[in-house]
Amino acid sequence: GGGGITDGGPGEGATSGDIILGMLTPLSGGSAAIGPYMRNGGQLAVDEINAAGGVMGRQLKLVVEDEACDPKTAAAGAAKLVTAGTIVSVGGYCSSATLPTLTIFGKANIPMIIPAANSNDLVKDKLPNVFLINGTGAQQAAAAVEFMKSEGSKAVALVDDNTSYSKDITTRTAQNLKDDGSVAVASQQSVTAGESDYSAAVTAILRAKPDFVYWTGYYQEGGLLIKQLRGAGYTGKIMVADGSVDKQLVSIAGESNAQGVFATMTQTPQTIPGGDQWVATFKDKTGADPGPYSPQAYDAVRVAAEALKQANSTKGEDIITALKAIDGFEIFSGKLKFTEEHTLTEGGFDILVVEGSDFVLNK
Amino acid sequence: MTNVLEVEDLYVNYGKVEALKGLSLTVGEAETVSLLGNNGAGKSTTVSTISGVVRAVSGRISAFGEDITHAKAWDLVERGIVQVPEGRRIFSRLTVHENLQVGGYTVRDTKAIDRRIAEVYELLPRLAERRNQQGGTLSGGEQQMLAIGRAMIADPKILMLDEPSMGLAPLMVAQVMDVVRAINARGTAVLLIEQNARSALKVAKRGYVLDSGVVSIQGSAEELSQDPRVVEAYLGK
Amino acid sequence: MDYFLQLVLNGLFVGSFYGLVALGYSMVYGIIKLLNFAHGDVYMVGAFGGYTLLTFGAGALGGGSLVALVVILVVAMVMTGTLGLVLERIAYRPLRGAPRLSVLITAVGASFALEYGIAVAYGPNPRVYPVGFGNASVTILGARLTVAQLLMMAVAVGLMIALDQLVRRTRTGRAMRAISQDPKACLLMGINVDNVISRTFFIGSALAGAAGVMAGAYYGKVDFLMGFIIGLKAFTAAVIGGIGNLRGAVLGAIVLGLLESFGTAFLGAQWRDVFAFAFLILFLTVRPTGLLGERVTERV
Amino acid sequence: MSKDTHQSPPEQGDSGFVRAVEERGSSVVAAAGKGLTPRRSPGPTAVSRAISHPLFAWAVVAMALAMPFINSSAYAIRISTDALIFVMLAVGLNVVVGYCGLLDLGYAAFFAIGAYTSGILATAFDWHIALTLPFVIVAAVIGGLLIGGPTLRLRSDYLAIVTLGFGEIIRITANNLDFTGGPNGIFGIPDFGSFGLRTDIATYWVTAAVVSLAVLASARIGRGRLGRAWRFVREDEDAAEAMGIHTYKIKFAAYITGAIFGGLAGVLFAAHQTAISPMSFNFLWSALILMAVVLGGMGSTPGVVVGALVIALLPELLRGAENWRYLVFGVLLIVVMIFRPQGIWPHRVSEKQSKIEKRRAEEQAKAVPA
Amino acid sequence: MSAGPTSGAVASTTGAAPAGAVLLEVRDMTVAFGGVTAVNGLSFDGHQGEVLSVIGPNGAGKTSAFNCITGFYKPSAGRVLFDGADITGQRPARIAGRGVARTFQNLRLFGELTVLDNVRAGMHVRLRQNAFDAILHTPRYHRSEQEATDEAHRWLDFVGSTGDRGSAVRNLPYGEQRRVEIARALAREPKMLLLDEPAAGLNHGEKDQLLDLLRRISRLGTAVVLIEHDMGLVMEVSERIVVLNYGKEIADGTPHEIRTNPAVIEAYLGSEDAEARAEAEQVAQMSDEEIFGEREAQS
Ligand SMILES: Nc1ncnc2c1ncn2[C@@H]1O[C@H](COP(=O)(O)OP(=O)(O)OP(=O)(O)O)[C@@H](O)[C@H]1O
Ligand SMILES: Nc1ncnc2c1ncn2[C@@H]1O[C@H](COP(=O)(O)OP(=O)(O)OP(=O)(O)O)[C@@H](O)[C@H]1O
Ligand SMILES: [Mg+2]
Ligand SMILES: [Mg+2]
Repeated sequence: GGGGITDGGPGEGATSGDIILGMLTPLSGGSAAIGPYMRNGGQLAVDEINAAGGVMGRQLKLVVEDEACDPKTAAAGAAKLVTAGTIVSVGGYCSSATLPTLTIFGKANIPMIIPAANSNDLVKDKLPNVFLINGTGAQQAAAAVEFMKSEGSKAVALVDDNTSYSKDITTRTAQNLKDDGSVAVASQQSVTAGESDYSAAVTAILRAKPDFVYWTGYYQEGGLLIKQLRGAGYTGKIMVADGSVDKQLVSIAGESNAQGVFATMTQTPQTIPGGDQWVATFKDKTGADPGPYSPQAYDAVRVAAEALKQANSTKGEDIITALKAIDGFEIFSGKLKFTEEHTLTEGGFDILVVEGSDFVLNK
Repeated sequence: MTNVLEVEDLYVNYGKVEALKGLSLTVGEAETVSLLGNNGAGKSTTVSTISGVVRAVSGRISAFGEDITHAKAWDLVERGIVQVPEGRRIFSRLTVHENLQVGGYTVRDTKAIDRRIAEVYELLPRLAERRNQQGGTLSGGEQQMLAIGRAMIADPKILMLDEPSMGLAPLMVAQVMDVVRAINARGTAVLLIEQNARSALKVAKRGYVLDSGVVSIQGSAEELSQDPRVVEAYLGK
Repeated sequence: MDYFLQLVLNGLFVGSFYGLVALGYSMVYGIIKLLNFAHGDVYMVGAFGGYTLLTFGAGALGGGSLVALVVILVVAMVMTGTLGLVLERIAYRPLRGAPRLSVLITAVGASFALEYGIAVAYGPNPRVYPVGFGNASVTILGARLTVAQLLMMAVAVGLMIALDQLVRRTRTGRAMRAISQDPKACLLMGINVDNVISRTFFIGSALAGAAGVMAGAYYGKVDFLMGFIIGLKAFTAAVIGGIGNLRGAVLGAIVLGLLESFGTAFLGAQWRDVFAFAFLILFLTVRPTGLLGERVTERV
Repeated sequence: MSKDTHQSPPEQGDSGFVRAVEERGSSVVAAAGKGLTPRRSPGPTAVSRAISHPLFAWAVVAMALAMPFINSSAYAIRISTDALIFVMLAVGLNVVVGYCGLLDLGYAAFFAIGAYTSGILATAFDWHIALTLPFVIVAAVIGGLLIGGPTLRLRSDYLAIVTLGFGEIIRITANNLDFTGGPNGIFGIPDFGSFGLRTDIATYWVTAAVVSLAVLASARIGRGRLGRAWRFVREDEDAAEAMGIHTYKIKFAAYITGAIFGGLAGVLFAAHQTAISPMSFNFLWSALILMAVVLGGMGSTPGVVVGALVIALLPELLRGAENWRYLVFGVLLIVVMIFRPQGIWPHRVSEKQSKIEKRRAEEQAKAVPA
Repeated sequence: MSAGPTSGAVASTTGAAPAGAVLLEVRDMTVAFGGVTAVNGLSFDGHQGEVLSVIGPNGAGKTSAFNCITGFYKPSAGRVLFDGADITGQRPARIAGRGVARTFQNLRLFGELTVLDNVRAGMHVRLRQNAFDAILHTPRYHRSEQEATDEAHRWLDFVGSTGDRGSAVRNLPYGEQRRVEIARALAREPKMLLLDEPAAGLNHGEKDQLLDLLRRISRLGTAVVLIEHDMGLVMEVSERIVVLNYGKEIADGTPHEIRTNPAVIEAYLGSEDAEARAEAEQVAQMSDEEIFGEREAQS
C-alpha cells in the first residue's frame, strides 16, 4: 500500500492475486475472548466462498489484526491492514476503538462492513464507506422496550458498564421509555467493568424496587450482577442485551440464578430454526463452538463477497455503490437492505430466554 | 598472646579509587588497637571490609583463627564481630529503645538483651532519658551514644568503633573513652578509629597509622605518641 | 430493609476484602518501598491456582466440599507465597541499590508477565469456580449480610491483628522496620536482610493468594485481569492508611470501601471512584501522612 | 563520607527519590549481605563520546524528519507518529519525575486535558486545530494548579496516589459527561491539513517538528538555572531551602511545565487519532509513560527518548503475538532493567574536565590583575 | 558585579575585624518537641563581622537553635530578628534570601550532583536568567552561566578544595565534602554564616586549615556563628562564646572568661572524675598553648 508521500491514495487494490479482507478484532486485553469467535466466523465464510470458486475468479484472504479494544492499537492495526492491501474491512468490535479507524480506512477508500460494533456514533458523520450489519443500539433499545411493555412491567432498572456500546443502549432505552410513558425508569446505574463486587449497585437497584432489570453490558459482569441481584433477594425479571448472550453468562451466574433471564438478541443460528445445521458445520470446520459475533463476522464476509461480485471490481467506490444497492441478501438477522445511514433496516431482534444452561428463543 | 583478628595484605577499590593498597594489621585478645590516619586514608574502608560490608579485591582476613574474608556481613555479627559505623546510622524511625533491641538481633536470650540494655542506660543516662524518642530526632551526640550502646547489646568479642568521639562534647569524649575501657576490660578486643589521637592513644595499647591505604607507622601507644611524625600530624605541633 | 445500614455493611465487607490484599501490599511496600504492581496479579494467580486445584484436585479431597476449599486455600497460599519469593529473587533483588523507581519497571513487567501468562495458559475466557459459598445470610437490623461475607470479614480482621503483632512485637518485625529505614545498617546488626525480605514477600504474597481463592469462591468468576483493579485499590488503601502501617492498611481499605458504597448511593456508580479519589485527595492535603502514618518533625 | 552521614531518614525530609539516590550513592556497599566490589562507572567510550556529541542529536532529528522517505507505508507512518507523541509525553514527565523527583502516576490526565480541549474546540466550533493550542496550554496550566496546588507538599508516595487519583478523576469524568462525548469520546477531529501531501505524512511531519522542539526545550531547561534548581530539590529539599530556593515554587514550576508538555502532546494525539475516548487515558497509560522515563534513564533526555521509543514500539512490533504479546513485553522489561538498573542511557553526572580547565585558565588570567 | 572573594585573600595572624553593629537578635526563643524542650528561653546577639561560637553539651540545643534561626524549626515562643527585620517562623528560603547561610551537622550536599553544581546552588537566587533564556540560549544565558561557573571556581579555590570539580560530590573524601559545603554556603554571599560542627571528623592538620579559612571568611566581613566541640578551634577563632546547657544560656563572654568559668567547666568541659578533669585540662591547656602560640611538643 501507499507508496509515495503525496496523495494519490493507497487502497486501489491489486488487480490479481488474493482479494484481501481485513478484520480488526480484540485478540489481546480484556475482550480478547471475542477475537477468536469473530476470526473463526469470518474464516469459515472465506473458506466456503473460496471452495465455491471465490469471487471474480480470485480467492479471498482474511487478514486479522488485533484491536485490543484500545483506540491507539486499533488505529495502528487499521493502518497495517491498509498497508497489507485490504480491499474490504470486515472487522470492528469495540465502538470507541473502531471510531478512529473510520478515517484511516476512509482515506484509503476502503469500505467497512462492521459486524459487531454498533454505536450510532459510527454512522453519525455519514461517512460513505461505513456500513453496520449489527442491529444498532436504537433498534435493540426499541426491541427491549417493546418486550418490557408486553411483560407488563411497571418499573425498570437499567444497568450498563460505562462502555459506549452498553451506555448507548441504556440511554436510548431510557429515552424510549420516557417518550412512551407507560413504564417508569426506576433506577439507572453504571458499573465498572472488570470488578467483581457490585453490591453497591445492587443495593441501589433494590432500593428503587424495580420489577424488571435490563443489563446492557457483557456476560462477564452480567453473570456476576445476576448472581448478586438474586443473592440480595431480587425476584423480579432480568433481561440482558446481546453482548451478554453466551453460555458463560449462565455458568457465572449459576444455573439456578440464571433461569428465566431474558435477552435481546439479533437472530443468530443458535436461535433461528435450522440454524443448528450451521452450528454443526462451524464446530467441525473450526473445531470450536461459535460464540458472540461469530455469525455477524461470518455474515460480514459474505456481504463483502456479495458486494464484490455485484461490483465486479476491487475499487472502493464500486464496492460501496454495490453495498448500497444490495437488497434482500439473506443474512442471519434477515433480508439485508441498508438504510440511508448504512445501518440495517431490520434490526432483527428476538427475545431469548435462559433454559437450562443456554439461551433459547422465547416463545 | 594470640590474635583474635588478623588482616593480611588487603586491597580494596571503589570503582577507580584504590582505597586500600596492601594493608595488614592484627588485634590481640582483649587488646585495644587504635587506627589513625588522615581523611581518606582508608580507615573506614578497613573496618567496613573486615565487617564484610565492603568486599576486598585481594588479601585475607581471619578472626579467631578462621578465614572470614568472604563471610557474610550479618554472619560476622553472629560470630561476635561488631562495628559502630561512621556516621552512626541510627534507625531514625525506631525509638531509642527499639534501636537498642535491634542491636541485640543476634541474641536469642531476651533476658540477656534486657539486662544489657539496662547496663547501657546505666552507662549513658541521656539515652535512658530519651528511651521513647525516635532515633532520628536525637542530637548528633546522642545519636553517637546510641550507636555505641547499640553495638554493646550484641556483646561483641571484637568491637570496631569508627570515630566514636565525632561530634561529642569534651566531657562526653572522656565518658565514651571510659565506656571503651570498660568494654575492653570485659575481655572484648577493640579496634578504635579516631581523629582525636590524643585520647585514642590514651585508651589504646597499640596503634597503626594509615596513609593512603597502607600502614605507614605502627607501634605501642607510647612509641606513637613520641613519634615526631605522629605528633606533627595528629597531636598538634 | 434499612438502606443506610446496608450501605455501611456493603462498605465494610468490600473494604475488609480490599484489606486482605492491602495487608500484603503494605507489608512489602513498607519494607522496600516498592510499588508492587504485581501484587494484584499474585492475587489473580492465587485465584487461578485455587480454581485448578478445585477442578482437578478436588476429587481427591472428596469433591468440592468446603473442607476441600480450606485445604486448597492453604495449598494456594503456599503456591503464591513461593511465587512471591521467586518474583523477589529474579525481578526485584537484582535491583537493590538501583534507583527506587527502577524496581517499578520490573514490577509492571512482572505484572504483564503474570496476567498474560495466565491468559495464554487458561485462555482469555473467564473461569467459573466449581464450588462457592451458599447464599445463606443473616439479617442485622433489616440489613442482610451473607455468612460468607461475615466469614471473610472475620478473616481479614484476624489476619490484620496477627500480622500487626508480628511486625510490632517480634524480633523479625523489628528487623523488617529497621530494614525499611537502613538496610546497610541492618547488616551491621547481624540481620540477614535478604532472608527477612524474602520472608516478607512470602507472607505478603500468600495473603494475596488467600484473598484470590476467597474471591474466586465468593464471586464465582475468575479472569486474568481480575488483579489489576484490586491491586490499585490495595495500593490506595495502603497509602490512605499510612504507608507501611498494617492497621492503617486495613483501616484505609475499610474507609475506601465505605467511600465507594456511599459514593455509589449518593452520586451513582459511575461517579463512585471520582467521589472516592476526590475525598482521598482532600483528606491527604489535611492529613499528609495518611490515617495512621506517624508524623515526625524533620531533623536537619 | 556523605553516604554515611545522611542522617534525617528519607521517609521524613527527602522525597523517596533522594533515598533512591542515597542508596545508589553507596550501592558500592553491599545491601545484600555479601559485599560487592563496586562495578566501575562506565568511562567515556568512543561510542558514548560520539553519541554525547551535540551533532548526534541533530542527526537524530534529521533522521526522524527523513523517515517518510525511508518507509512511507501507512502503517510505518502511523506507528512512528504514535511513537513521537509518546516521546513528547516522556520528556514532559521526565521534567517532573526525572529532574524534580516528583512521582507522578497520573500524567495521562494532562494528556487527556490537552486532547479533549482541542478536540472539543475543533469539532464543536470547528476551529483549525492549531488555533486551539493557546487554550490547551491554559487548560493544562489550570489543571496543574488545581491538583499541584494543594498536593505538591506531600511526600512522594502520597503524591503518587494523589496524582493517580487525579488521573482517574479526569478519565472517569470525561467518560460520564455529555459534552466530552461520554465513553465514545470526541470523533471526527480535523488534522493539521495536508499541505498537498498525504495527510498522514503531513501529520507526521508536524508532529516530528513539534516533538523535536519539545525535546530540545526540555533538554535545555534541564541544563539552565531552573533545571538545576529542580535537581537540587530532588537531591535534598532542606539543603535547597537553605540556599534560598523556594522548593515549593520550584516543584510547582516542574509540575506545570510537565502539564504543558502533556497538554501539547494531547493536541498532537487528537489530530492524529481524529477520535479520542477516555480509555486512551487510563492508568496504564500513565504507568507506561513513567516506564519510558525510568527505562530510558531518569533525568537523561536522550535516555528518555530511547525509553519512549522502546515502550511505544515494542508492543506494536509484538502485535502478531496476540496474548503472548504482553507476556513477552513484560519479560523483556524485567531483563532490560536487570542489565541496565540505572536505565538504558542514564544521566552521566560529570562536567567535561576539558571545559573546566579552559575556564580555570581564563579565570586565573582574569584574577591576576584584580 | 563579579562576586566572590577577592582572589589572593590569604590568612593573616592579626585578630579578626572588631565586632560591628548587631545583626542577629535572638530573644527568649523556645523550642519544644512534645516532652523535650530543646531550647528554653534563649537570648543572644550576633554582631556584624564577628566570629561567635555556640558551645554546650550534647543535646544542649545548639543545632535546634540554628534550625530555628534558619527557619527549619518554628520556635514555640520568642522572636528572631535579623538585620532589623523579624524573621521568626519564616520559611528557610526567605531567611536565606535575607543573607543567612548555613551548613548542616550531618553533611547535606547534593550527593549526585557535581561539585560545581553544588556551589552554583548558592548563587541560584542571584543568577539573572530565566527558563526562556535557557531554551533559546540567549547571550544573557551564556553570560550568567559563565559567571556562575567562574564564581563557583573562585569559592572552591577560596575554601581550598582540590578535588575533581566535574564529578559527583559524593565520591570526595569527607574532609573535601566539608569544604564544598562551606563553599556552597559562601556562594550565597551571606551577611551571616552559621556552621554546625565544621571540624567534626577532621584531623589536626585539617583543623588548622579550617581555622585559617574561618579567619579569611570573617575578613570578608561575613559574620560567623560556629557550633563546635573542638575547644582548640573555638578558643582560638571566636571573639565571643555563648554556652548552652539544657536549652538555656549559662555563659556568654570572651574565650578566656569562658575557659575559666566554673559553670562551664562543670557542665561542659567536665569535672566529675579525675579522668574527665584531666581530659578537660588537657583541652583547656592545649588551647592556651595554641592561643599564646607556644610551640612545644607534649605527650
Ligand atoms: N563510596 C565511595 N565511592 C568512591 N570512593 C570512595 C567511597 N568511599 C570511600 N571512597 C574513597 O576511598 C578512600 C578511603 O575512604 P575512607 O572513608 O576509608 O577514608 P577514612 O580514612 O575513613 O577517611 P575519614 O577520616 O574521612 O573517614 C577515600 O579516598 C575515599 O574518597
Ligand atoms: N525533632 C525532635 N523531636 C524531639 N526531640 C528533639 C528533636 N530535635 C531535637 N530534639 C531534642 O532536643 C535536644 C537538643 O537537640 P540539638 O540537636 O539541638 O542538640 P545539640 O546541642 O545540637 O547537640 P549536639 O552537640 O549533640 O549536636 C536533644 O536532646 C534532642 O533529643
Ligand atoms: Mg572514615
Ligand atoms: Mg548538633
